[in-house]
Amino acid sequence: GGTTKSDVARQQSSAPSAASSSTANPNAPIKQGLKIAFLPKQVNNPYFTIADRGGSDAGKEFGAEVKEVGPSDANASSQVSYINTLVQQKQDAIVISANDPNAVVPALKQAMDAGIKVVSYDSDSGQDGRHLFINQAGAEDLGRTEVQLLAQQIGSKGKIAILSATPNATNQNTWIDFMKDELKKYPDMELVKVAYGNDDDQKSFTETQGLLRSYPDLKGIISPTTVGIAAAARYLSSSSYKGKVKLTGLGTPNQLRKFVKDGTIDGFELWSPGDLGYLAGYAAAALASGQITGAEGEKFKAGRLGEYTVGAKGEVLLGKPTVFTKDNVDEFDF
Amino acid sequence: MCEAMRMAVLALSDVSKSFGAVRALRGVSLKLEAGEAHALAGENGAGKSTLVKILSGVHRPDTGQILLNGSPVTFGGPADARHAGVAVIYQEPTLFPDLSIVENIFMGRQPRTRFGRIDRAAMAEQTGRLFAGLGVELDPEQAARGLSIADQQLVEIAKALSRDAKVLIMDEPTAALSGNEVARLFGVVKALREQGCAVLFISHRLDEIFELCQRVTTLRDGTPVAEDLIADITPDDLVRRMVGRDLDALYPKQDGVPGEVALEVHRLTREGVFTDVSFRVRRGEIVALAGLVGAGRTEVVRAIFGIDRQDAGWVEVGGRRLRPASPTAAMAAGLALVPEDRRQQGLVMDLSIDRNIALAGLAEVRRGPLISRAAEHARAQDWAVRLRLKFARLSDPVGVLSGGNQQKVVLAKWLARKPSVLIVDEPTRGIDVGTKAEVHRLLSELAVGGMAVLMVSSELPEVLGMADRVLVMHEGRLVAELPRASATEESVMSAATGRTAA
Amino acid sequence: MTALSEATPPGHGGRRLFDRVTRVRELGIVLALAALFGVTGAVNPTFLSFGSIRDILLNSAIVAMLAVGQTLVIVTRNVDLSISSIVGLTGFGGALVLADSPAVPIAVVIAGCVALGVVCGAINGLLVGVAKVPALVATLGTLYAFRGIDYAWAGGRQVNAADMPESFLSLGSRSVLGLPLLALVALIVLLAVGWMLRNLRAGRELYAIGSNPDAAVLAGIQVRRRIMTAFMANGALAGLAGVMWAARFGTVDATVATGKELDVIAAVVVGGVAIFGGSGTVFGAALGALLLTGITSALAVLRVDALAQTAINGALLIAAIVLDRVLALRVAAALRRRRYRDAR
Amino acid sequence: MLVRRWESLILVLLVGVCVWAALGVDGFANTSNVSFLLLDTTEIALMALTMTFVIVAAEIDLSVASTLGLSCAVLGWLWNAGLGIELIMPICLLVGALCGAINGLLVTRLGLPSLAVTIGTFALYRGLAYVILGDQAVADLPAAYTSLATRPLVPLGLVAVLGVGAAVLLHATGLGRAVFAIGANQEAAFFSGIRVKRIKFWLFVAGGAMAALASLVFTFRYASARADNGVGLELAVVAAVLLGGVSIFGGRGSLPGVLMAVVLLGVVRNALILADVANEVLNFVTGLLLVASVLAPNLGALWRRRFTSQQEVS
Ligand SMILES: Nc1ncnc2c1ncn2[C@@H]1O[C@H](COP(=O)(O)OP(=O)(O)OP(=O)(O)O)[C@@H](O)[C@H]1O
Ligand SMILES: Nc1ncnc2c1ncn2[C@@H]1O[C@H](COP(=O)(O)OP(=O)(O)OP(=O)(O)O)[C@@H](O)[C@H]1O
Ligand SMILES: [Mg+2]
Ligand SMILES: [Mg+2]
Repeated sequence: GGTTKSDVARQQSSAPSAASSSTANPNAPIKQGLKIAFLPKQVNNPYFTIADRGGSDAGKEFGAEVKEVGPSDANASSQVSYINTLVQQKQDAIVISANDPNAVVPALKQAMDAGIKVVSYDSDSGQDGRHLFINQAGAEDLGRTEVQLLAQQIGSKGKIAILSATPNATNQNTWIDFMKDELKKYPDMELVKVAYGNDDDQKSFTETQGLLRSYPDLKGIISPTTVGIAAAARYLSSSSYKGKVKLTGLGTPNQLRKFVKDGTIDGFELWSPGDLGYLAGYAAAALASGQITGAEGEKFKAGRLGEYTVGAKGEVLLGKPTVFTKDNVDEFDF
Repeated sequence: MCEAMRMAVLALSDVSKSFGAVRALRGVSLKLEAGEAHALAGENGAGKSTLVKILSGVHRPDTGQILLNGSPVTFGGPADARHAGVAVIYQEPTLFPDLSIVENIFMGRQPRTRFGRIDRAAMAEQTGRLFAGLGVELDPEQAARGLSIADQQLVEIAKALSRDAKVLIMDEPTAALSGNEVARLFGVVKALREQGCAVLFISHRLDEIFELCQRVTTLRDGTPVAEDLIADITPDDLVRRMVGRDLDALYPKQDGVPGEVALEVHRLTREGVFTDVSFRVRRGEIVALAGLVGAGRTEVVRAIFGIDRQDAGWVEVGGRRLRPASPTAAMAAGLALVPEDRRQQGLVMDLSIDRNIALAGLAEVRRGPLISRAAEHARAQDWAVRLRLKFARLSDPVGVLSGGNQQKVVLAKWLARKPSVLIVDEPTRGIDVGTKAEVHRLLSELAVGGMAVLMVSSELPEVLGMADRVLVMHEGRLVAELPRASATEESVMSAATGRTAA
Repeated sequence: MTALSEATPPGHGGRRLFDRVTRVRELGIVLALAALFGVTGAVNPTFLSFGSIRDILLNSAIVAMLAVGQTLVIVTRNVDLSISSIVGLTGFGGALVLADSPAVPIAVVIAGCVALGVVCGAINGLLVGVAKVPALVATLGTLYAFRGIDYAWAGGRQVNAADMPESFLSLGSRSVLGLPLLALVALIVLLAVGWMLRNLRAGRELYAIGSNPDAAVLAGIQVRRRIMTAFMANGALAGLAGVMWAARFGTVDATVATGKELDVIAAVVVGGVAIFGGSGTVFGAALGALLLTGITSALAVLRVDALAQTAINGALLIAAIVLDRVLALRVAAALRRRRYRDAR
Repeated sequence: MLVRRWESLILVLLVGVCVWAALGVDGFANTSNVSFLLLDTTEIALMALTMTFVIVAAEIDLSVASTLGLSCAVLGWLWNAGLGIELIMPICLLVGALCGAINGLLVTRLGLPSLAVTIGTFALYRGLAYVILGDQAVADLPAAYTSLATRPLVPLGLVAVLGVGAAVLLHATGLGRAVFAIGANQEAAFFSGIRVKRIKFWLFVAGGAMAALASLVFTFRYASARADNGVGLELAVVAAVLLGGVSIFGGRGSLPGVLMAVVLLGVVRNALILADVANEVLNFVTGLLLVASVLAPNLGALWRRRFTSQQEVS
């Protein structure tokens, strides 16, 4: 007896969905002195450091006070206490990359009730816990292009594996689903295993080794996580598999420059994390200034990046990721 | 001998030492001379061990000086005293349980080869010689863990003797030993003394003082009361100096009437330790379990009380079989065991005196589900007075008590339960003569009052003075049962050494 | 166990048995290792290939070195939880210096990292040895504190392989005499520390301190100094491990080695080092490290479901401790029975 | 005596920090913030209660956070399977107790050191959580419960009731006495007829069950059941217990001290975050607090020793 899953489902379907009642004024100027807080998954993580720096660059442009706060462990629950303190501090907007999309929702809802605008970036929170999601690249796009990249490199043929972060990483799991789907188009490519390096150097190393040992005829590895791809590249470059097993995925040019040049990696992709933060900063300011409310079709200007349109479910797409190869990798510094 | 000419190797001059409110030593002077064995006598808590610890650099005196060869020195720690040629046997063994006996003996001063490497061969060879001299039959490579108290004491002795010390200090080295080992120890110590070593000896066994020493200093409540040449005084004089009054009979044995069987041990065996041990103890009876060190007496009483699991046989209390390996069941049946190692097994050093006494009877100091502090306190107060415990406050941790007073706390803890069968393992180890008589009277009274008492003791006079019957063990077997009338030093010793079959 | 039941001349039975028992402790791990390699090799022969063995040695080198250092501390009845933070600090610091000041010779950087490790160890040693803060508390504190310094220093920066000189990175993968350099370094450290622990007074005194701290004072051992030394040596090894980490992984940021302290302690414990001090060898600890990294590698190779790996890892860890314990109990029982037979 | 002094030290520190934060930190002294910060300590406080018993008994349990994770995973899995939440909750408590029982059995029956055992089960239980729930996150939990858990009165009431109960149990009953005795000298406790193994076993069981209870609070509070719930919480719990004056060697400590330490840590964190102190400083301060709290009394002793020039050997 008692309350079961189906009870809850029934209740929810009958409950009216809360709609934002306020209206947007596209011509409102961006308010001065806005207080915007970036809450990344983890501070001291180089990726987020770059992204949040993009955010504070944006802040400087429109005269806002931008700060970065957050836990040092990428922990689902530790973000919640930060959200609560941000509410106490009466920030105008919170820009968050959620460790656990569900766990942060109740706290974010309270923040929204307190009049704080919430933008998620990089990793979305539950839809009713934010006004906008700045999507670095369509999950579908990323998943499919990575498979396509690898397919080019190995001639669309052979066994491949994926080296992901933790089994619970939401982003990674969505991308992997699209990769699997895209792979249906390549009948000669076989995904033999999804390994998890837990975003830990040592574990990623060991997992890469394990993949190569247990599948001696492996042709390629996709690692859609920066820690994983760096570890895998490092291992491959010092092993006899260098150049024979192709590696692609998501990484920063600085991290992988050496490996692109020495032939370990032919190509990999990533969006610009700085631009992501920059855009999120503008989106937050636009919300806080009343230019937009987060409804589909609204438009706002994001400084040097130009104009963006809010898509379905409050998503704003940053743009297509850049593919980095030997030829262009030196043009980037992040 | 002219006083002025006495040249002390190590001396204390007007030393005082307090621990908080407790004044352990007051204005003590003492001279240890080359070639002389000096005894230190005094009741429990008189300050003997404190004095030892000052001489060995563990404590620093509050006032007064230590003189080495006539000139003042400061010992910053035990290492300094050691460098000055002072070897110490502490009252409580201080072994490293994980290390082998050899390593224990040489720790901190292992012989080394030229490259600084430890010379194991030299260590083994020296240990062999030492053990031969002391008649110790332990395997030097064995780990010290699990050694009986007596064996630990022997290792401590070997450790101190191996040092070629100028001063040898022994704080109750014989408390756990039986006659044989004591004789051997004295042989070695006498030889050392004759070679010019100064000896400080502490014991509550007066006969030992009179056998080994030339001079005795008596402490009472931390104050020196007398210094005598042994030749000038009698044991009774010494007792009077220590206690401040004359003592009654040392073994105040009252004759009780044995009642029904309270404890029956039936063919108890624990492989490798003791075999086929059967005996009975009746109400109103004191039965002594005698034997040489290592005969297995402690192991037998441990198994009876359920500390160790027996491999065969059983124990009955009041006609009912005990569940094996359960001290709780044994206690419920009315058994009590005063263990031989009070520090490890008898007491929780960090807990206060009253809590230690209540520990074996937590169910008896309750009001409803909660512990009553008042009941706990009353229980402790009662027994502290009866056993003449020397303490500052009942809420002090038991660890600050002197050795003998700690032993009294263990006794109090078990007597407070009013057991029907009391097992005491070396009940008077480290207890001063005055209290010893007290404990003996108490045991005797309890027996007369209908308690069954099983006493393990390595002190032959105690065994002969107290027991209604003597059971003798040899190498894990019961070899003789001697009624009080026929129990003599000779008969017990010959059984204990295995010379006669039962 | 069969080796134990063969007849030994009476009188010396106890002693020989004792020798054997001590050897059996490490033997248990060796057996476990053999089983691990045997089973995994049977399922997937490539696990036993030269390259694979080389990888496993490389993987375990850093943990093994940390385990050796940790053993020094644990035998004194202390523990150092802060090593992962020391590795993080020195690993990131070393990499940063290499990246920002290419003029500094690599040898100087390595020495600097070791020195930094020694300083961290000395702080622990002061807290534990002199100020008498329980080691678990003190090093739990410095675990947070050192990592805090590391974060502050890094400020979110990452040092990448491209930023560091190739000659440094190659230290992480180069082989000398067929053995990976890092494994060789770990082996030399292991042998040296093992020898010192067994044959030097200082080494034996560490065991004495762990076995009975009070008695160690009475025996005139310089307890404070020895504890300081143990922590500093451990810090030095952690510092060395930090540079090794940077050379091996190439990409380092402030989070390097987070949480590795439990792995290291697990290795030490599996290696038969008593957690309450006084007994155990560095060889056991190093074997423990090898076993644990071996298990991780084997699970990866055996195509075990990724989600189940953590659980299996934990189960195997417990199995190893239990096995070790059961062996020890049986040996003790055999010892008692033997005494019984001798007595008859 | 030491314990008394310790508690007052922590209390003084706690009051001091609160006064400083109330005066100097914007947004600290208002009910919603205080209830947030107290709410945030709920799970740690719950687990610290039983951890105190375990550490006083001279053992340790590093697997509590993993037990919490496993219990969350079981909850999510059963919920997905369609079971009623009122039925799932007792099952979770049972699972937690079972985890504790495994720890307890390994420690008491095989005589293994608990540090080693619980490092093993730390990995095992977390691993099982992943096996059970995999990479799923279960979030559609009944609102009745999730809102209950975010209302400060309910979780805090739970902590208060259990806290008082635990304090009475530890400080005023025979069981508590026995636990202290076991921690201070296990052999002497055994010789006194205390059932050392049995008591230790049940302490571990209670620790596991309490972790499961904490997992329920956690799950409902965050409305999210995942296999990685509560990662790393064990160190926070141990740190709080140690800061509360419990001796890591057993035999010493007090529950009020521990609860005050839990709150102290929570207040310090909250105030520093509110004051926009960087995360690295936060870590540093946590570590410093831990060391300093033990160091302070010790330094006093060191100082005194300098002057009375005596070296104690206990
Ligand atoms: N570390 C300490 N702290 C507080 N008091 C102490 C300490 N050590 C000894 N005392 C107290 O000092 C007094 C002398 O103790 P000491 O151990 O010297 O007696 P003793 O003569 O050796 O007695 P025994 O014959 O029982 O061994 C006792 O009252 C004891 O309680
Ligand atoms: N826990 C133990 N582990 C291993 N051996 C032990 C243990 N306890 C005692 N022994 C050994 O068992 C033998 C019997 O010891 P036990 O203590 O029973 O003798 P005892 O007759 O009581 O002598 P005493 O009490 O006078 O030392 C001794 O050789 C002792 O070294
Ligand atoms: Mg004494
Ligand atoms: Mg005995």
